[in-house]
Amino acid sequence: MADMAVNILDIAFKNPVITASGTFGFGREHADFFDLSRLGGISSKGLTLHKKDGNKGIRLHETASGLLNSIGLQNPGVDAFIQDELPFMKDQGTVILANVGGGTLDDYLKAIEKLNQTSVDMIELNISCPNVSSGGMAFGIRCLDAEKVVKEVKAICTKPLIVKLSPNAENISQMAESCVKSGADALSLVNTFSGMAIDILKRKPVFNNTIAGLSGPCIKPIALRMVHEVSKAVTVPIIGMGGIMDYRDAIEFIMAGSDLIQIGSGNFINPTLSLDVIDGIETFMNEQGIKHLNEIKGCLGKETFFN
Amino acid sequence: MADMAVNILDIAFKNPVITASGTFGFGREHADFFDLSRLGGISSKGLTLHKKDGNKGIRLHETASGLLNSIGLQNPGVDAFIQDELPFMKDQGTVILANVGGGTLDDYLKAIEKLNQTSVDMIELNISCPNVSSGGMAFGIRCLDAEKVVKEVKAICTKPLIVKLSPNAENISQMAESCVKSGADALSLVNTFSGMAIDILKRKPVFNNTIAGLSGPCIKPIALRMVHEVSKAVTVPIIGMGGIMDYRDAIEFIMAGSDLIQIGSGNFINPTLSLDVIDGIETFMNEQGIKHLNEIKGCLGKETFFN
Amino acid sequence: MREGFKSLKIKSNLEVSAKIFEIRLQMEHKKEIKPGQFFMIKGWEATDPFLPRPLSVADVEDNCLTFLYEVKGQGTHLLSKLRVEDTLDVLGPLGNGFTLESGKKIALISGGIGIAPMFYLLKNLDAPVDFYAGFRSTVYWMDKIESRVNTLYVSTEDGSTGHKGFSIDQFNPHNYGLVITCGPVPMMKKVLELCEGIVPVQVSMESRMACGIGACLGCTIETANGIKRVCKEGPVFKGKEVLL
Amino acid sequence: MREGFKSLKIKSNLEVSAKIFEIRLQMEHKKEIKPGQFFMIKGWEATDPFLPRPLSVADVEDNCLTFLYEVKGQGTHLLSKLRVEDTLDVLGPLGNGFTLESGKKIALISGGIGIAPMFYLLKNLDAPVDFYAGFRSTVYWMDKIESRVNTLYVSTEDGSTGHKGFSIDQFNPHNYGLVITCGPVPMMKKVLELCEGIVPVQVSMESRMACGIGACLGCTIETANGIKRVCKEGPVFKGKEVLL
Ligand SMILES: Cc1cc2nc3c(=O)[nH]c(=O)nc-3n(C[C@H](O)[C@H](O)[C@H](O)COP(=O)(O)OP(=O)(O)OC[C@H]3O[C@@H](n4cnc5c(N)ncnc54)[C@H](O)[C@@H]3O)c2cc1C
Ligand SMILES: Cc1cc2nc3c(=O)[nH]c(=O)nc-3n(C[C@H](O)[C@H](O)[C@H](O)COP(=O)(O)OP(=O)(O)OC[C@H]3O[C@@H](n4cnc5c(N)ncnc54)[C@H](O)[C@@H]3O)c2cc1C
Ligand SMILES: Cc1cc2nc3c(=O)[nH]c(=O)nc-3n(C[C@H](O)[C@H](O)[C@H](O)COP(=O)(O)O)c2cc1C
Ligand SMILES: Cc1cc2nc3c(=O)[nH]c(=O)nc-3n(C[C@H](O)[C@H](O)[C@H](O)COP(=O)(O)O)c2cc1C
Ligand code: FES
Ligand code: FES
Repeated sequence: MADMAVNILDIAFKNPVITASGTFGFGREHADFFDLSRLGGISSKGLTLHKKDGNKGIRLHETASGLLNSIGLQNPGVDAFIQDELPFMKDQGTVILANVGGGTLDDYLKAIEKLNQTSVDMIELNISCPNVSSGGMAFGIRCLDAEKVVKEVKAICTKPLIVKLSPNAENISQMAESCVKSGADALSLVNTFSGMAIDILKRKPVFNNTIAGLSGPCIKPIALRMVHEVSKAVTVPIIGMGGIMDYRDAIEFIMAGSDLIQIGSGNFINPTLSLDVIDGIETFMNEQGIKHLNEIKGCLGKETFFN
Repeated sequence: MADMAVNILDIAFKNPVITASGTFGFGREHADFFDLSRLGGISSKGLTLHKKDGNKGIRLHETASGLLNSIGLQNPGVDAFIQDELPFMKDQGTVILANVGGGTLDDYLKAIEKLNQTSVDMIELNISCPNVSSGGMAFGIRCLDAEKVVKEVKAICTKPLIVKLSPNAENISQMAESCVKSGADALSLVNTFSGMAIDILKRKPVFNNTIAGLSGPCIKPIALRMVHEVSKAVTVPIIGMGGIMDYRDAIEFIMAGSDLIQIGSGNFINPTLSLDVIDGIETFMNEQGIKHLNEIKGCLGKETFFN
Repeated sequence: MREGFKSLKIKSNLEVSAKIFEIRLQMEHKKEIKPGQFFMIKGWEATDPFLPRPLSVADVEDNCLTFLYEVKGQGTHLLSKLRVEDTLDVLGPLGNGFTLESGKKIALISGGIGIAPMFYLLKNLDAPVDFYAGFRSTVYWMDKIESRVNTLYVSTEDGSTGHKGFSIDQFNPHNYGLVITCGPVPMMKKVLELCEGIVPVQVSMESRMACGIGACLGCTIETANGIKRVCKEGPVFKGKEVLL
Repeated sequence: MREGFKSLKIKSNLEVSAKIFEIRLQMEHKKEIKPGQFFMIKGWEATDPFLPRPLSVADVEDNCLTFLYEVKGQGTHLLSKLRVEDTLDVLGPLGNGFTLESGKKIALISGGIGIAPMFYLLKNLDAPVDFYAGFRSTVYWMDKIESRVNTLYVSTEDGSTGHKGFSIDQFNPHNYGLVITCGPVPMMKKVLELCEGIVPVQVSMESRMACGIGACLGCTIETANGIKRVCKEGPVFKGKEVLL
């Protein structure tokens, strides 16, 4: 019988399937549809030190096999999260990742300090947020910016620290190496790709910010390549994601080197998609005689790249 | 009445629609389906100094709203092109771009020297090919690599020189600036994104090279964003592409700052797609009272970016 | 636990007016559905179109669920091509629905396809109702509505049926104890202006949606009481709350 | 000029065996179609699935074009859901087709859905033919074929019909002047080995395709005479040319 359990950083996941930040709220809505204890884990909506209202104007735009979003990190702030949402989440019987977004480095640090005091299992640090001191460019684009924020966060973070990489990074494997060197205990990738859309009748960008984040199956081939590259560059655990819509996609990410996977936009297409993926992985393992996922994790062997 | 004509670098295009390199051969196959003189231009299959057989194994893999390809620049070589294909192409009554791929810098230069002597209208320099001296990484990833090849090519190229950018560049607007600084007369973008796919039953990458190039509507939101960014960074003419499937997509690329557009994978879905796009642009211009495309080119105004 | 997406058999899918379709689905068992609630629907299997589409409940009769929809883009186009024997995936009912009040005289004001939730609402109202229905040109579902209301005011922009102009031209807010409206934003805005300080209004709002259940924060609108999710706190809002 | 994609009306789309469908289309006018040629078909409107799919011509009768296909993945699954009244977009005929020779005694050897091009071929052959048809379990189209051949050799892997084993078990290359084969690569490889130096063979090859017209170079195979496009120089190749 297949055993789907995965242990990383001394944390036990029932199975490799985590619901991705920003696509699953704090679990309350999906809890109406299924028993969340079936999940490997849940990553919270991205949290900031202070409450954020998010972006104005259109926030969603469908593209071919994908979705552009410009939510703008709407969230109740870390204090309200700890008080109102975390107790509910911790009751669900699954691993809880607190996904932390930021504005300034200082905001990141203050948010982490508050989360240190809680029962959150892990921190997932989202470095795709704009770095005000770097001209609005995200911390996650250039290695030097990322190193600085990861180092400082790591210095004070008492929880296992996952750094979530942006696919917009100049060089994804160097970025991965920089983050690990700076103290990341694990990496998750990918966040959304910068994309845009234009309303040709209005002759204006669809989004107030012009740029929005692309997710969904459209990005899967690129995300998978990045996970594979990163898995060759570092030895820390990897949480792979980007367009996972079924168990086959999940297995591809595991074979490309992921210890765990996350499901994002797929939750919108079907609120119980993560269950289908879990069941599908189990069936696949049984059919293929795979006892533990580490038998297939990163099983592609040493490959060279043609960039 | 709408006038779709576009003039760049003293070359007159009937309309802004060019068929993209590698998706239209040398025009012979599509000439069976429509009169190629209707096109704004044709970009040839990527040419190398010497004949290339291309890659072995699987060359195509369908993804959600897209296509991974690993053709490997199969082409008859520049001499055979000049002798066997160019006369036919020049007879079609449209602008002919010779797309040049390379292996080494020296191969690029020798190929360009041969094309200088011909009736080819423009050179489109594909810098996404692996740069042997840079460890197999493409010339189009790092600005310094690109500068070197563009400078040397420009020094000997007697035709208008379009440099075709790779979306895998570390920083697309810096790459654009570097290429223009080094002598590019125009830029075209995007080439395919590095992506991959895994055969989960075989536990192997689908492609012998592991990595393949992703094209099609799936990449459109990212390609459009890159074209927009580049159009803000440089003042040379821009040829935009990436997932254009209808006139609406084409208009988006023009509004994002493209002078001309190219249609790639769309040619596979329908051999006469480029005609539909041309007709659609004309109808749109008439309906919207647009007399010349420069009324809408780059019409989004000054936007700031949220990376 | 609530049900996730369910595949329902299509009983009929008919064009009742140009680009306006009525689709009837066979539910497996009775569901409690409030007027003004909606379903997320998906009539395709692959990932383009990617997202499900929200449609308001137009009628429920025994185990038959009816939607009334206008073909706008690719999603509704694909929906319009489905036929008897095909199935449609639906998730719901979702959202809050209208707050039904009895006793008061009620005006329902719709514009175009905003009529979709009104018939099922009407069937559940225990009060005298006047109905103001505006259309661009051709009218639909008037026969179903006429027998259930006090007075039916029909208007078309081109004057082809009823009053030439807008549905609100004939509407006097002082005659009612409650006004419920659904339709284009400019129309609903006008209704709110007319009713301000005179009579309470309920408006059914639209917004682009991804999840439909409150998880993505993509469908939010700004209201007088802060940011609200149309799919969860709405789609029905109090008139004095919304900022149009 | 050749026609681009054409929308053809579906006359029928029936499951003739488990996962094997026969679809019949109404052409507007007669086309010259050679046995062994194929069409690119598209039975969906959006961009997922992205590429059209190649299907061999299984029959042409008056203005009716027939394909026989096996449901493998999403494309053929979507195809199987189309019904009378729906349309299918087709591009073709494409490729070279079989080289018909008269006089010689011919063996046709198919495995599984490789039978697709064989019936139309048979109708166009002016020679005595023996047919070797192999299936995994259930057999199909045998009734259509039986009356047109000298001898029909049916085999199934599970022995449920005819010989238990493979179609080539009963085949003797010395009896024929030409052999034509279509089916799984291991089978065709075996045919080529058996026929080597004895009788010429024509094989119908498969490859993943994007354009279907020779422009993308995605469908190439290596042959004794260099790299060839299956869609343009093929799908039919001389046995001594292919390297299986
Ligand atoms: C709660 C709710 C209930 C609705 N009930 C009905 C109904 O009963 N009948 C009906 O015909 N329509 C209803 N709509 C609107 C319907 O959801 C959209 O018309 C539909 O999603 C368009 O899909 P499409 O693929 O055909 O068009 P698309 O190609 O997606 O879009 C066509 C146009 O519609 C806009 N659009 C896309 N999604 C939405 C959206 N969710 N809301 C508003 N505009 C959108 C796009 O910007 C574009 O301009 C409702 C919307 C909501 C939010
Ligand atoms: C010239 C030619 C003629 C053909 N004629 C017929 C026919 O008459 N009847 C019939 O049933 N099938 C025929 N095929 C095969 C048919 O095209 C594929 O089975 C079909 O494209 C699969 O599409 P799908 O979306 O259902 O499966 P997918 O999900 O695309 O793929 C399912 C499996 O098939 C493989 N595959 C995908 N495309 C091809 C391809 N082009 N060739 C081979 N394998 C592929 C995939 O790798 C995957 O393993 C023909 C193929 C060619 C090249
Ligand atoms: C609507 C939406 C909101 C998101 N919000 C966050 C967020 O707050 N923090 C974060 O790290 N990632 C966020 N993401 C990114 C996802 O967690 C995930 O990395 C991305 O969507 C790719 O996975 P997918 O293709 O499965 O959706 C968001 C994605 C979407 C679609
Ligand atoms: C099969 C295939 C072959 C290609 N070959 C080349 C090539 O030889 N040279 C080149 O510069 N680009 C090549 N491209 C890239 C296209 O020209 C184009 O940049 C890319 O496909 C993005 O556009 P699209 O999304 O419209 O296809 C190829 C693309 C495909 C799909
Ligand atoms: S649609 Fe996701 S929160 Fe409303
Ligand atoms: S499928 Fe494009 S060359 Fe054959």
